[in-house]
Amino acid sequence: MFYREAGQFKTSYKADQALFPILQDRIGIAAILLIAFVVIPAFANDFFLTSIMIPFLIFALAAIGLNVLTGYCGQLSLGTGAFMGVGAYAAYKLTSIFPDANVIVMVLVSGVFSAAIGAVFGLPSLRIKGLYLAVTTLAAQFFLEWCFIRIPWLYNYNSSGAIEVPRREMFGFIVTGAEALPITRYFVVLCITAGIAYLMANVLRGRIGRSWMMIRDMDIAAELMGVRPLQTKLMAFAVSSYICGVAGAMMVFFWLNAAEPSSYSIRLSFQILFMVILGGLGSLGGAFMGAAFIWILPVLLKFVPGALGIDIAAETVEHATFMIVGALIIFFLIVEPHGFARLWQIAKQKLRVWPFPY
Amino acid sequence: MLYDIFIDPFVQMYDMPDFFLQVLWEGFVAGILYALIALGFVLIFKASGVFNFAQGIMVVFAGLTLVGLHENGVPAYLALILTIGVMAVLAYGVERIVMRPLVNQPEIILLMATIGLTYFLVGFGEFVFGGEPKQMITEELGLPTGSTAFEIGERGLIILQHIDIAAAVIAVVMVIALAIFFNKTRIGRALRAVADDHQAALSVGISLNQIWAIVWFAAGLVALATGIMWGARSDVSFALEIVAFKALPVLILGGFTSIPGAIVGGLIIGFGEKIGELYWGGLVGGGVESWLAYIIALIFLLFRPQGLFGERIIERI
Amino acid sequence: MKDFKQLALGTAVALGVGLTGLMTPAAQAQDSNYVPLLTYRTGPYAGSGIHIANGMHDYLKMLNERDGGIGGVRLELEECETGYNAQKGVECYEATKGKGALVYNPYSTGITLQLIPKAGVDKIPVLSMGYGLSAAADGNVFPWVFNVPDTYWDGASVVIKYIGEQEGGLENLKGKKIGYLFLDAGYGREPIPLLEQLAEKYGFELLQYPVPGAEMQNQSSQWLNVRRDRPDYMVMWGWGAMNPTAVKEAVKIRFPMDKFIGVWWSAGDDDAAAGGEGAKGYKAMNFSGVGSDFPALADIQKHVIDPGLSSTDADTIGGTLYNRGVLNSVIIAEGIRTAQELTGKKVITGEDMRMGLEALNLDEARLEELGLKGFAHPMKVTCEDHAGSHPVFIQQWDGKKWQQASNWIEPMTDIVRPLLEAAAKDYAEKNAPWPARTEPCPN
Amino acid sequence: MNAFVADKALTPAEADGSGEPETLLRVDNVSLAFGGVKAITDISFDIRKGEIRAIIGPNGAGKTSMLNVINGFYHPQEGTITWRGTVRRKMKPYEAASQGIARTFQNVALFKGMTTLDNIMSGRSLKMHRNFFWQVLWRGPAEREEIEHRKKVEEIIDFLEIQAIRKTPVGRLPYGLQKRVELGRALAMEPELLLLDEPMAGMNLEEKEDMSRFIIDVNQEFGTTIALIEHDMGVVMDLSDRVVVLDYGKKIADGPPEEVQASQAVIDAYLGVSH
Repeated sequence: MFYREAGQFKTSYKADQALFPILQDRIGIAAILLIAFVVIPAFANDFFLTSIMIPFLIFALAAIGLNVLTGYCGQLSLGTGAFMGVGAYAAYKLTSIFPDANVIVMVLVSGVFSAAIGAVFGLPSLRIKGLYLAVTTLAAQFFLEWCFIRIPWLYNYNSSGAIEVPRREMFGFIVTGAEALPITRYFVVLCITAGIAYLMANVLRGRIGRSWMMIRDMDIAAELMGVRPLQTKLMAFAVSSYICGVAGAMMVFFWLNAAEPSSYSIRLSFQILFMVILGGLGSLGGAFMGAAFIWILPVLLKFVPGALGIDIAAETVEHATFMIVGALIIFFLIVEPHGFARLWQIAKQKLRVWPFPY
Repeated sequence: MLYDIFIDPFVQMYDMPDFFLQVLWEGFVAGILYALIALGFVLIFKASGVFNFAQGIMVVFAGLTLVGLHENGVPAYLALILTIGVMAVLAYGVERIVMRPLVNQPEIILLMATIGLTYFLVGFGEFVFGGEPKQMITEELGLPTGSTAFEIGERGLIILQHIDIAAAVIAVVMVIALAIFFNKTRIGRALRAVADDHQAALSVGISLNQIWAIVWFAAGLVALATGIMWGARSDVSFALEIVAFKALPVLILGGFTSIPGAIVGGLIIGFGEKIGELYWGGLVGGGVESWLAYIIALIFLLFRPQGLFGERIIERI
Repeated sequence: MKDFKQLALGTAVALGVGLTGLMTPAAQAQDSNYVPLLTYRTGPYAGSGIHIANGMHDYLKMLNERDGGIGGVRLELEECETGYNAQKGVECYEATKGKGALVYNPYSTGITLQLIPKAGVDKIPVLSMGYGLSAAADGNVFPWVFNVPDTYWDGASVVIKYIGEQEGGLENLKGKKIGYLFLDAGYGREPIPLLEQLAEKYGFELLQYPVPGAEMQNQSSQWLNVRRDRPDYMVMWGWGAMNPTAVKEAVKIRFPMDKFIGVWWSAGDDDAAAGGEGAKGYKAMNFSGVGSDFPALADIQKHVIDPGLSSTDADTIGGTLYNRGVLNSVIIAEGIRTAQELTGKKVITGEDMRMGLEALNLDEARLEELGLKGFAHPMKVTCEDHAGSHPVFIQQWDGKKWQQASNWIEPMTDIVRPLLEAAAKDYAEKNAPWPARTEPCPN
Repeated sequence: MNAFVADKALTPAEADGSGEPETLLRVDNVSLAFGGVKAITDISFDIRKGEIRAIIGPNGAGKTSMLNVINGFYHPQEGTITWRGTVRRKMKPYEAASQGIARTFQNVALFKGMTTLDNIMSGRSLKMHRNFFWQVLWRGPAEREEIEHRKKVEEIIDFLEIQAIRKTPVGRLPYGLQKRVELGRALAMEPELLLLDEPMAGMNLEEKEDMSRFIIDVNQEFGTTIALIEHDMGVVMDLSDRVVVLDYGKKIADGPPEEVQASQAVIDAYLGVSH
């Protein structure tokens, strides 16, 4: 009823291959962009921007990165946290080596370093598959984490052992450092995330995206169709790590302001993996939905009782959060193993036939 | 530099044989503990194809329950029995609430579900027993606590902790008990049948649900034993969960479905890690233990993707 | 299954609704002083964090119950759980700063580092008592950060000085081997430059034993190394589950416990108790009182614990970390009191609080007034020196509880101070343009 | 339709109708073993350009292994394979694909998570060349290339009469249609040699007729050489020009259908005379 593609005819392959071929989807995406670019900046307070929107967008980007690798190319990785760390440390080094360069360019360039590292740790994927590969990516996770601590050059020999973000300006706005306004940082993060998401949507609907999915769905058949497995997998590792690296760099530059190696620990890897799985493997929209769920739900659980005047001890809330998040993860996996993306499709289906059940 | 890498470590081993033996012993004990955690993984993977990430937290949870009950005035042995009961309830609950609805899902979904279970157990365990680390009730359980020192020659000294010896003995007993269980009992045979082929097992009237509940319970028992041993070495706290990751490289070496593989893999990782850290770790500033095991496993995999005891994989289409 | 799906969709919708609710936080009442407490009672460091959190909470709560707050204004306390996690720390900060927070005590080096640059912007001081960034002691560079009574470099110099005393003079350290066991993170690495400098100066050999965070409970390699290297003394910079494990391992290899000295964060009662009988003799630095024999602690018992206003386990009162938390709250309370005196206001702001902390002068008489005679060394903050390099004592575990084992030992200020200033300068340069101090000095 | 009947001009030998047609692929004395188990023993045969060659034999005869050897998935321990007159070195499956060998699989090996359209588009992978940079931008060259190949894919979709399921994920299709999509995917590669592994297994009579028609059309209209494995003897005898019969990894007969049908060895193999 509300969501109907009947009557929308495509007259060219070009129109048929558009990202959002259906009118309602185009309206929907326009509405989301309007909310993101206009409504939220106009009405949100600092807490909403810094503690909800900025991390949500950064995590969504990281989830897109991991989704490229796991959701589209079928290579399970538990090293996301470390690849994000590579991006963060690379961006930090770049900004201190080139203090006058544009910080956003540096953040985008930093991804190149994590792409290279990611490709190196992707090499075993030619011989190792599935859960075995997942365990070998743990090698990347723990080894890189160790490097972040042990190579003082990476953190400019700071006595604190952490990386701290200096103040940088762009077009007269302070974009990084403590003085940067949440709204400025929000716009930077939003533009980068939305931009990369759009570019990835392009890659995923073309030849390269298809070759990743071929490897995922049936690697042997893909090879017999002329897809070079190593090249294709390494490219997925590199692209995925690039995106994760940019997300990691944004995490420290536009959100946390300072980071220790433990900020990029195995827990972060799991966090991102959850977002990808719950959002839906192989779905860009799912990455956003998964990030929203995994990041925002605990924040809500933590602060909403207080805001409503319900007095619960802080640690009880934390314990309850763990239990609820854990239980909901299992619940959603049982209900719909294909994640929120599939739930969304079901919802669309319902809207299409409404008010009839079928 | 080359000398430091290729010669000096061996010179050291030769110069201080007592110390080398001590290193081997520590490696052995660590290996046994890794193997015990890996054993829990293997049991569940064999029977249900689930890669149970929650095994680490089950170790903590079991230890915490035991100590927590004791702190609340339950006598040690009764607490032990009650904890076994709790693990049985947990196994039944997991089978009923998590495994059964998720049957036939891809392995990554099952993996995620066990991580979800991990979150839940972390919250639940802390909620019930509090987050502060607890001391294992080693003595109350009648486990030995002292140590024996062997003095060799002038300066030679080897110290063996009694608890470590007990850990080794208990591990061996558990493995033997499991072997007997698998080979001699009806349920054990059913379990092996399930491991071979779910469909075929179903068709000859084996209840998968029952088998799953049993393996989760068995894994829970292994977790309890691990929790007691590791708790006695440091203490029972949620930081232990991370140590449990070490079981993963062990599994890679031993294969996901092989019980002897878990033991041998555990020992290789245990020895490799200690020897690597003590004789070569210093070259890069030490603390390499956090990743050495994974790198060993990774290199190993590149040469033998099927694991130590796995059969050569023939790809078919 | 279909119902499940509807339920799932419903959950998603509810999530969205709740989200919009968060966009408008409740306004804060203006008749109280708001003190957020960033604590952690969960996660791998909960073992240490719980006692600190209890101590901090109970003392401030006691002031509310006994005196009706400070200067007649009640304190509004809010705990926010960080789990020692940097992400959650920032979240707690953002959630509470808008409510008129007076001061932050992050109890995590990682969170402290994140807050340091924000403090000056949001005009809320950071009080990292005996942790955090050592360089922050330079008040001219870091007007908004306070790390009384000591920095880690002070602590490291005290340890060496103490070891020198044991050996009959610092000159006797020549040729000795001192092992340094530390959590392999910024926290544990910070003292290394100072220790290296002292090693060079006094001719002892410094052996380093890093413990990776993930391996806190798996230290047998480190201690095997210790056995091989046979250091004369061991110094430890540990936290959370690392401490009890280290003590146990030391007992295991039969290291002489009276030559094993922990930093003040390795001084918990549980840490030492884990080693059982064998841990007898283990030493640690401390700057807060030992035991519960202080009138203020009795007041806590009377006004907070007995009426059931706290989750503190009564027999942990007087434990080292509990007392540490109490001392932290004493400094907060005195900061507020001083700020009230300086400004004449009752309800103060973060900026007033900064003045109050900078003018803090906790002398002998004041401590006695507070019912805390001998609980801490008198401490004074100046505009230049936000740590103060106050004396520290060594305590020793007698198998049951801690006993004071030395007099107050002055840090080697002459060595530490230049290092601090250089580090502060370095920080400001690396984070250029770092704002120059414009805040007035209340002294 | 002529869009993908490219360079299929008849060879001179075929054109003047004299002599033997060109040999596309030759298998000489090939043996393959897994561990101790011999899957193929000393087999030789050839595939001529433009013919339909059938490989038959009882279960476990080594037919699929033979196809796997031909497209480089298994490497024989002994023997050589000659492709268009050159002896082939040990190579990877994707190299076989780029030389023009396409195949379908015994158990449908479609990309389950992708739609019919994407599956067939995946057959065009080797023909598409826009690199990552253009792909990211999409507008311009990458989009043009995509549309150009989409047209060819749509031609295949028309040919196979599967327009209605264009946007359906293949996992949801019935078995018969999946087989058809798989054929479409192989055709999209515009192969020289098409290997079909039991294209009609599990089909009903009607579906088999459709599939037979497609195979003949492919062979005749596009001139594609086809080697197929099939159990349905009726189909094999009708379709194929020549038949090679395997049993226990050995070749027991080779020749035109009638000849093979009459061979005593073949009859024994199928009726199960003990060895």
